[in-house]
Amino acid sequence: MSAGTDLERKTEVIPEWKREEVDALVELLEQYESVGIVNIAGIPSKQLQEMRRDLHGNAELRVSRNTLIARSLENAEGGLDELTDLVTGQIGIIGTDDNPFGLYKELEASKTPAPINPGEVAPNEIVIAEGDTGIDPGPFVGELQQVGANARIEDGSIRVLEDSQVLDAGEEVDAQLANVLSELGIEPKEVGLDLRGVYSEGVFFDPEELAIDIEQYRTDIQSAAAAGRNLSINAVYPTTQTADGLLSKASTEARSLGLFAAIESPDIADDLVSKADAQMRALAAVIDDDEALPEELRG
Amino acid sequence: MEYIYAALILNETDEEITEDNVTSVLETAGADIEESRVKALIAALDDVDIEEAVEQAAAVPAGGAGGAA
Amino acid sequence: MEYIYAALILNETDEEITEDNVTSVLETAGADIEESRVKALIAALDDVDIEEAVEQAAAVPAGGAGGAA
Amino acid sequence: MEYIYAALILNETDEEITEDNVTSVLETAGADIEESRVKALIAALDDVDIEEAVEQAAAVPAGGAGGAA
Amino acid sequence: MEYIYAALILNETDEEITEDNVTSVLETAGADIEESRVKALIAALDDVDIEEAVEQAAAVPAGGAGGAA
Amino acid sequence: MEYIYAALILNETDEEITEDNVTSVLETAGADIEESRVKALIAALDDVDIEEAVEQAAAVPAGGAGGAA
Amino acid sequence: MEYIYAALILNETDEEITEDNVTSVLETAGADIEESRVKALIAALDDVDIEEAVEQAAAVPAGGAGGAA
Repeated sequence: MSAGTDLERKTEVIPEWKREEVDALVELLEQYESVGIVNIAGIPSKQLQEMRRDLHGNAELRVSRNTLIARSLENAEGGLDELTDLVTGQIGIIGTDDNPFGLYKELEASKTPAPINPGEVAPNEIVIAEGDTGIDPGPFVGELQQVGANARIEDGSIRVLEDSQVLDAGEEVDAQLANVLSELGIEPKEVGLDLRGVYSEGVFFDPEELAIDIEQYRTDIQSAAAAGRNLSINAVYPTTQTADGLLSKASTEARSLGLFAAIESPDIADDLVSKADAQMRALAAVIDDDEALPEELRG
Repeated sequence: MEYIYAALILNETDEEITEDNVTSVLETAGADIEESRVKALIAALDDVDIEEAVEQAAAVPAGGAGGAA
Repeated sequence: MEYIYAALILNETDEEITEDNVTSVLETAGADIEESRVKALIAALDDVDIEEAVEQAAAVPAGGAGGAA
Repeated sequence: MEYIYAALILNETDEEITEDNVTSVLETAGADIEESRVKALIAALDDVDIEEAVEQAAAVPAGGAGGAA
Repeated sequence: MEYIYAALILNETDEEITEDNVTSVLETAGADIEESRVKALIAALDDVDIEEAVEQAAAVPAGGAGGAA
Repeated sequence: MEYIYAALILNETDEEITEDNVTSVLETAGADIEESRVKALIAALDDVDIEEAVEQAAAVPAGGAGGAA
Repeated sequence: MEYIYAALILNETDEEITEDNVTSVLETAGADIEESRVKALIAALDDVDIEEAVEQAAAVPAGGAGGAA
């Protein structure tokens, strides 16, 4: 990380390899519909290689010196200034022909859990869940209690009695907690490419606006389909999908009218009988003198 | 049940639901009449709003398709 | 509904549900009788198994207030 | 059911629901017409608010037909 | 709804549900007919099993419990 | 259904639901357009309060899709 | 909801639901288009089975078609 010194040397002669690197980065930036900056801090290089491979075909990830990335952002056409501000720390640039929402979704989906090391900051609150740890009785109970978990020995193994929050988000993990978590196999980190911002066809997208609620879209589609169905039926505009519904509705209306007006029609004669019987029973139900009722109707 | 139907008919025809009327309807229909039951019915219906009671009855499809489930 | 009730009374008393019988019951109850409705009723009930139709209704509790009955 | 549909059509078109009109509609539709059923229909619908009766159909919970579930 | 009722009458009388037949029934009932709506109806009904749709309706309790008559 | 959806889009965008507008939307969406269905749609929606019609759950026994479950 | 309706039209016409197609349909319908909403829609629909969602809607006639989008 010597961005400062690099910038000071800007006016000096730029080595050939740097010029070529910037050209390659510019080409990447201009080639794709969407380009963004991803945070790669904390990702072991082997894992980064795998991620790169997994993205292949959908998106291209490139890691370089920040100074060169910054320079390529300035040089690329289309005004990517807002991305320049995001070029700090360990980052890479990513390009895709997918749209930014799709890119965000893909990156989120590719994140994997990972153990947390001493000295690292908890990305979310860390909770040790209620349940049998499967660990034999021993000093580990004390360690659990020391990090703040409500634990004791039960039925020959160590048990956590309730969900116990052991660290707030943003707090640093100490050696003891890291050890306990690792013993329990808890992986509180989500490791992956973290999108900091994307440009797509001249528009900048913040990651916060890129998180879409798929369920809401599903619900909206259902609502829209229901709206179409309702309109089709209520306005009596039959479509292939609603013609049966309209027929049912019309037939129900006819039956309702028949029952309401007690029309002596063979199609509803059984329903009328049934209705009369139900009425008789309903009346019987409010008669509270058994003497007035035949046996089968006595409450 | 015929006693209650008799009351329902009289209710529909806006005739008074009296012992005599119920008895006549039942006689015409060929029923064996128990006088005490007629009396009990008339007394029991005294406080009952027949329209309201009858409206509580849900119309049930006799068609069978509905069924027990 | 009085036409239906009349038919059901006759069903309960095991009398035949004929135009004459329905008419007599309704007359006794003071109904204004439409001959055509009686005819239509008899025709409509021709294919109906009254016991079965009634059982369907009994299988479903009558509305709210009624409950078990 | 065709008699009732005929009445419903006439109701929609704001034509009077008379014997003649019902008969004409049914004839056009190729129905075998029983005069007494037409008469019974007219009598039954006398004083009935068709809109209201039809709206009761809308009040019925949709779906549900499925039985088993 | 008159277009749908007309289709259902024809279904009951076992006549074919064609543009001509629907139009005739509606004309007799004094309806202002939109030819396009008749066409759309016929097209939409093309793949529909009318009996099945009607049976679905019959399985659901119809309203009308209250009842005038 | 695409005809209905076209009407609903126009309703959302506060454009008039005319034959021309519906046809344009459907054409853009690559639909095979039947003029009579467009006309029928406009006729059916005449006098209809779309907001209301959309919100009012169509009281229909769920066709096909429902069934056994 | 116009974005969703546009997607549903394209689904009915078997056209691909792409940014370009959705945008064209909405433009034709006179909508003010937010490009980012179109993008979000396309990305979201990648994970939604439209046919399935539509069938579910048909099985359970939903009332309020409010919704966000």
